[in-house]
Amino acid sequence: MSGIPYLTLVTFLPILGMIIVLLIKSEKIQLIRITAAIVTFLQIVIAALMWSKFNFSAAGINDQSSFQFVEKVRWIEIKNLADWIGTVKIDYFLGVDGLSMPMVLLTALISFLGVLASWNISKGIKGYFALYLLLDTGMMGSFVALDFFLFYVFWELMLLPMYFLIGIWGGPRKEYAAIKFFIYTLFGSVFMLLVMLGLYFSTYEILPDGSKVYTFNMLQMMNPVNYSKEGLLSPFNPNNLRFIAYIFLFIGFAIKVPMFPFHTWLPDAHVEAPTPISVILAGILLKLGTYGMMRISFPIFPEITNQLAYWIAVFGMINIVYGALCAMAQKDFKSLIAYSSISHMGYVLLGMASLTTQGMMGALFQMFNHGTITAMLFMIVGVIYDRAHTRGVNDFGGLALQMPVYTGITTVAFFASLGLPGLSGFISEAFVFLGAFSNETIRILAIISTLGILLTAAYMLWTMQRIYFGKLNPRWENLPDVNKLELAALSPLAVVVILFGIYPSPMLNLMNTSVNKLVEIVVNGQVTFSNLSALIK
Amino acid sequence: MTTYDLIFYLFALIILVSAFIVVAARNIIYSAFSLLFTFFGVAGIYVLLNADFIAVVQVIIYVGGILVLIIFGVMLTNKITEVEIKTESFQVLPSIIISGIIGGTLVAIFTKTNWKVAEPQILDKTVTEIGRFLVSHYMILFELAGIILLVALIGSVMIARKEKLETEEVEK
Amino acid sequence: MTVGLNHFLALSAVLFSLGIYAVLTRKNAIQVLMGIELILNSANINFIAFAHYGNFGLTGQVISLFVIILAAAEAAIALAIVLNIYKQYSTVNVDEIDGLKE
Amino acid sequence: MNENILIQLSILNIILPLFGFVLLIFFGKRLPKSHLFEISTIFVGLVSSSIVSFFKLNYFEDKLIVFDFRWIDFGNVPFFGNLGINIGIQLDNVSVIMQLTVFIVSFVVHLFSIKYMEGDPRYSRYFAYLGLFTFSMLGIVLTHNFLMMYIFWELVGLSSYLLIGFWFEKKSASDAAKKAFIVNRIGDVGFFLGILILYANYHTFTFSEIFGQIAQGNLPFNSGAWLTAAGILIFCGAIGKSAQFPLHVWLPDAMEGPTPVSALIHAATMVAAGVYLVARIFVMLTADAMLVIASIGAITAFISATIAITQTDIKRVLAYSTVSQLGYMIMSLGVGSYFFAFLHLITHAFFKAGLFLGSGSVIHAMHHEQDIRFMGGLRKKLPITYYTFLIYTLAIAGIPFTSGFLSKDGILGGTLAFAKLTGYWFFPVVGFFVAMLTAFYMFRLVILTFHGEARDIHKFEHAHESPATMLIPLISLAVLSVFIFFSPNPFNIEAGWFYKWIETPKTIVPQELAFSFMINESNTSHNIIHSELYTETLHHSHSTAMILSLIMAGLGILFAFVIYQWRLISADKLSIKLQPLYNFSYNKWYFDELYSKTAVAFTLGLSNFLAWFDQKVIDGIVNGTATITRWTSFSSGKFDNRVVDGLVNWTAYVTGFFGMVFRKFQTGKVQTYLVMVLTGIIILFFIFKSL
Repeated sequence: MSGIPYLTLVTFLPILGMIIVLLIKSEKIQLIRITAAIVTFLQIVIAALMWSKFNFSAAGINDQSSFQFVEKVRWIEIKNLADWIGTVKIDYFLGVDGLSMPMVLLTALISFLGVLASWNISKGIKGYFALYLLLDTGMMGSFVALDFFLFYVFWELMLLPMYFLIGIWGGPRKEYAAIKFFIYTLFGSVFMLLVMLGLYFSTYEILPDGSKVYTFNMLQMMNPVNYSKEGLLSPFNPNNLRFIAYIFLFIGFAIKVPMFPFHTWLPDAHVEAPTPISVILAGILLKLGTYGMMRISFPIFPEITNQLAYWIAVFGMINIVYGALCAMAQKDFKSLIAYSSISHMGYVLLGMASLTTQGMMGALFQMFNHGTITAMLFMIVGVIYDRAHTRGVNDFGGLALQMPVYTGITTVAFFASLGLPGLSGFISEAFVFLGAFSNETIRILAIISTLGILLTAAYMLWTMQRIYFGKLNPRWENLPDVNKLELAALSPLAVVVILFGIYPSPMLNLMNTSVNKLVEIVVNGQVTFSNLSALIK
Repeated sequence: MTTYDLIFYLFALIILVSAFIVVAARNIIYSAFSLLFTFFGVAGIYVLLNADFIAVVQVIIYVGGILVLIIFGVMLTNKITEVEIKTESFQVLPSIIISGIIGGTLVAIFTKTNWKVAEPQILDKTVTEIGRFLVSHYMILFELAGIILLVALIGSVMIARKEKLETEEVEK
Repeated sequence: MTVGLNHFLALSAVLFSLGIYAVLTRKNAIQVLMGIELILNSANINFIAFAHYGNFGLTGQVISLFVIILAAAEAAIALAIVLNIYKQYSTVNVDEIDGLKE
Repeated sequence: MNENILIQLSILNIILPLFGFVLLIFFGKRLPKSHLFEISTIFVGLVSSSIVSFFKLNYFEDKLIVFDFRWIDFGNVPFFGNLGINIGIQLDNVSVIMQLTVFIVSFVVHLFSIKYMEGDPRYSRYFAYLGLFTFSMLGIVLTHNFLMMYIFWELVGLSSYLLIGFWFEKKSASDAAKKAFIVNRIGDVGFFLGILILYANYHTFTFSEIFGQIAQGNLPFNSGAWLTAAGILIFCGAIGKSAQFPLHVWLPDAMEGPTPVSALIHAATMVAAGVYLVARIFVMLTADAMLVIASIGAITAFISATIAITQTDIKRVLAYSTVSQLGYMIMSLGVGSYFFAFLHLITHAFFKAGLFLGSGSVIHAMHHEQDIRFMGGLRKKLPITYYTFLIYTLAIAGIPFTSGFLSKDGILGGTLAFAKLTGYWFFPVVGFFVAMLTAFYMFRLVILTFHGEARDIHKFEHAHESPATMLIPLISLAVLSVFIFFSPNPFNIEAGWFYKWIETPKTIVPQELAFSFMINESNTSHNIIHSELYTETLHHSHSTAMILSLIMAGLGILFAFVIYQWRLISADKLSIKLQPLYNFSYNKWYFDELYSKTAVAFTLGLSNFLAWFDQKVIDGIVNGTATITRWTSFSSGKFDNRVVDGLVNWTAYVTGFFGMVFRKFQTGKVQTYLVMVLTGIIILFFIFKSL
């Protein structure tokens, strides 16, 4: 490790911001907001710097030397006190590769825009921004952590601020939504914790002096050589529980995605959460589920991933079609967008399950695009809700006459969401289908999933028509168009959406080396993890 | 049985009995006073473990500081004029089980584990050494501790005072 | 049976569970605090015992020193809070302060 | 003049309208005359595309000029090596002619719109959308790969959506826009799946590479059935965009958009893109696929022609006639007569755009009255519009000396030859019958609109001839509808340059999958496309077709005059006599009703059901679990109270312990929570102790 610790900076800058915010008197509202904005903006600057220094040909995934900006310091070490504990050793191990770099950029971008969208939060501003910045650290940390324990710590770190942000600043049924979110995700993390400990007690790391210690290092877990002979989750153990562990871990992540049938917390949480929190939730938090699968489940359990890919794709398909159909029936603008999120995350699942480069790349890019597009959609809902204090889709009409700029931006977001070519959503969806269709076993699922394209177009345009077209409802004659602040929050996203729709290579080149490596690991993993006899010497 | 052992058992007995009273006494004043004995006992144990400086610190801070604070707290929050200052317990049964299991397991682990014990060394100049440690190896922690104490001092004053100010405002 | 590391550890374990018991059962906040002090003391005994027998030099003692410092800070703040609660609710019985229920 | 310059000019042509679009979207309101800028970009494009066509057709006649670059790189894909996606453009004779056509029509429509749209509050927005459309259409025309084709395919869909819904205050307009987009999407999904089949096998989108692979006998998934499927699925895109049965329902509704838009998008260019697409994939169509395509085309031509004869809205008549003519072209491709389909595409683009602009002129004059029952006698008021309109009508009816005669005659000849060789007599029969219907309803339209007495005196009084910027487009398109631009001999297209340029490509489908009269590329080295038998049959059918089609057209015109001009048979009485047929036709064969009662109702019902299911059942299970947990804890608490007093054994202890914990699950007391936490720790400890 040398030079500037970019990842530590980018991860803990918000914590620093939180401390500053806490030191500011709660009456100085403007100062608090500006501090939060500056901190998150600095985050973007650092992320952009990292992007510019990123080595596009380094793969990462299971090889520490090709990770970038790696920081590895012994964090917790307990010496060999007793036989059964052994030495406990946990690293502060951060690094990025092509899988996490896009997510880091996304997190930085959305966090900053989320601050702008939070400008008109009116109660408890100090607490709000403090929690918001804490949440930011949790998210960023989860994306850059390479030690499972550290990952888990960041993962849990997100829960608490989210709970309060929904529970205090939310809508009428905020307590219900917050508790539901909290218990649901906690339920998922318990599963994850079990698998984490199971893996810990099955993997050895060999120290330079030749002694073996258990390890939380994800990269070590990806290599079958490091497993102990009798560990519960060790492939060498004929009675291992890897299959069950995979399902547990998958459920843990699937709740976050959220995957059918674990998705019901999402509409509630979205509808009750304040706009910027919905933006964060949909824009970043959901990605953690699929990111976790790609970063942890797939390379650590490649043989089971191959076995279950079909079922992941089935759930992806259900998410796509089911989410779209449910969205069509919603009367509340926000829950409509929430269900559309479910539908769009289905593409990510489908793409991952194809186990092809195109599909995975599509999935990863869809994660990024869904982050930007849905963030935009929720901000759009926020704009209208701030003005009209209602979100009923049928309550509006003719807003295109009253708010032309707003309608223009909405058009971009809606069409991006329904996958119009030239906007970023299309590229990722197309890739997902390219991948899924190339895989013979899930080809039929890909064909059924194309229904999603159709249904998305149908409900998006229907919504568009009901809210923006037609005669202006006289009730809304005095609604002002978007103000400068809202425009500042929305237009960067619109630019990103259009830019990556026309020329996605800057983002795709970031990913392709890593994605290819991941595909190779997963597909070959079936062989390496099944023919273990060769490894035992 | 050496004298050392004897002294250990003595202190252990003091600690356990007084701690039990702390825990079980219904009258809070009794608890507070038996806590005094517990602290003394622990200080004794420290001495046995060749930690004379810590023992002294224990007596000064715990007995002189914390305990006095606690007794103040008791007196400020209970109407001392009422003769019976009794407190109640609840969820006794599960707590007994839990603490029993925890204690039992801990004892079991401690005794069953094969600790890699080294021959105890007797150090003479513990105070000097600790002092040196504090300003060299643990300097940041040491300063942090100072800051924490300062913050705690100010913080507790603030917490206690703020309420008063507000009530005054209300009265006005 | 000569007194060794195990004895100290056992002592601290028992003290610890007594502390836990106090924390769990007492209704009076101050007694809960006392329980916490007991737990801290048991931890300290552990530290020093290991330092003594485990050949770690003085590190254990220094750590326990910090624990004592923390305990002092914690006691001060906790009592301040208790006083505050007393003003607010006119009671220090923990079971009556159940604002978390909502 | 070398190839690079042609490529650069073509790229410029694509970019220019986009530039106009961007400028107008952002600054349209602030710069009052900015639409002129957009029009000038189109004009520059027109000039430069003429240059491109001239040089391409005269100097690089047989050359395929390609320019591409790597757009997306997949890197070193495991098991496949280096993959990526190339995009780029190709210039062949077909694409440069299409490019020129698009610019001509686009330019005259722009010109026409200046006055037509004057005073609209979103004037600049209108021109911006036109620019976007022109850009996307050029993308379709010039692309050399399927992906870009699909991308621009959807983008023309977007501009069509925006322009149909241009007057979105009207519910009917926004409904029509939505319908157009969604119906098109249905076709596009098929198109996309077709592309996926090809990509999954060949890992490329480029036409030439895919066709090269097929020509080497490398079939998708090693089966001819998949090749047929790919062909039909890609054709689905054309079904949507070219409004073929059963997805034709959107086009008549699309007439809600401004009339010049109907001329540009829904008559001349965008809807013809489907035909263009089928022409592009013509070489890979198997016999089965071609039969499907021909059938769809014939059915469409027939259905829409029968609907057109009873419609009363001037634009709807034209819309159904467009659908019918598109069906002709599709049918023509299906029967293997590639050249005539393309010829008809070009000729139809000019005269149909003219018809729409002419109707626009009428509507403009009549103050936005579109119902032909309230028109009549406009010949005197709008002479120039009338005569140009008449020329277009003659062209569409297939009267000699017009361009329409050349192309339509060829198509009918093609179907005849096809029927003779394969025995499918269905196609020529439908073809000739539709030719008659076309002549009939077009002349009905002309007579009702321009001849006779004025039926709405008030509006008639105020009608006046349109200004010059609207007449120039009409006249120029009328000139372009004359035979001379396509062939010096009005009765034989083979004498013309067009025939020389547009060469039917040789099929690449393995011989056993293709029609016997098509010759596979691998079979012969020289330039023969069809078997000799076919060429001969076509030659024979030609004269037969010419005579027959003239008779049919004459009959149609005669009927129209008999019924509407001379009123020898009363139209009203006729409609009463044929009441069921009349209603069936007037209500467009009840397609809209059928769809809204089945597909739409089913989808909406399903979505409502699933939303209910989601909220009540799935979420119900979640909430139910919570309730059950609470209930269990409550009842076990009760149970505990009763039993624990009596039993002092270990079981009771545990029950009591759990009962206590559960009952106080949410007491709000920190200490209870602590009890639970510690219990958890203990349990976890004992679970992991064994590890």
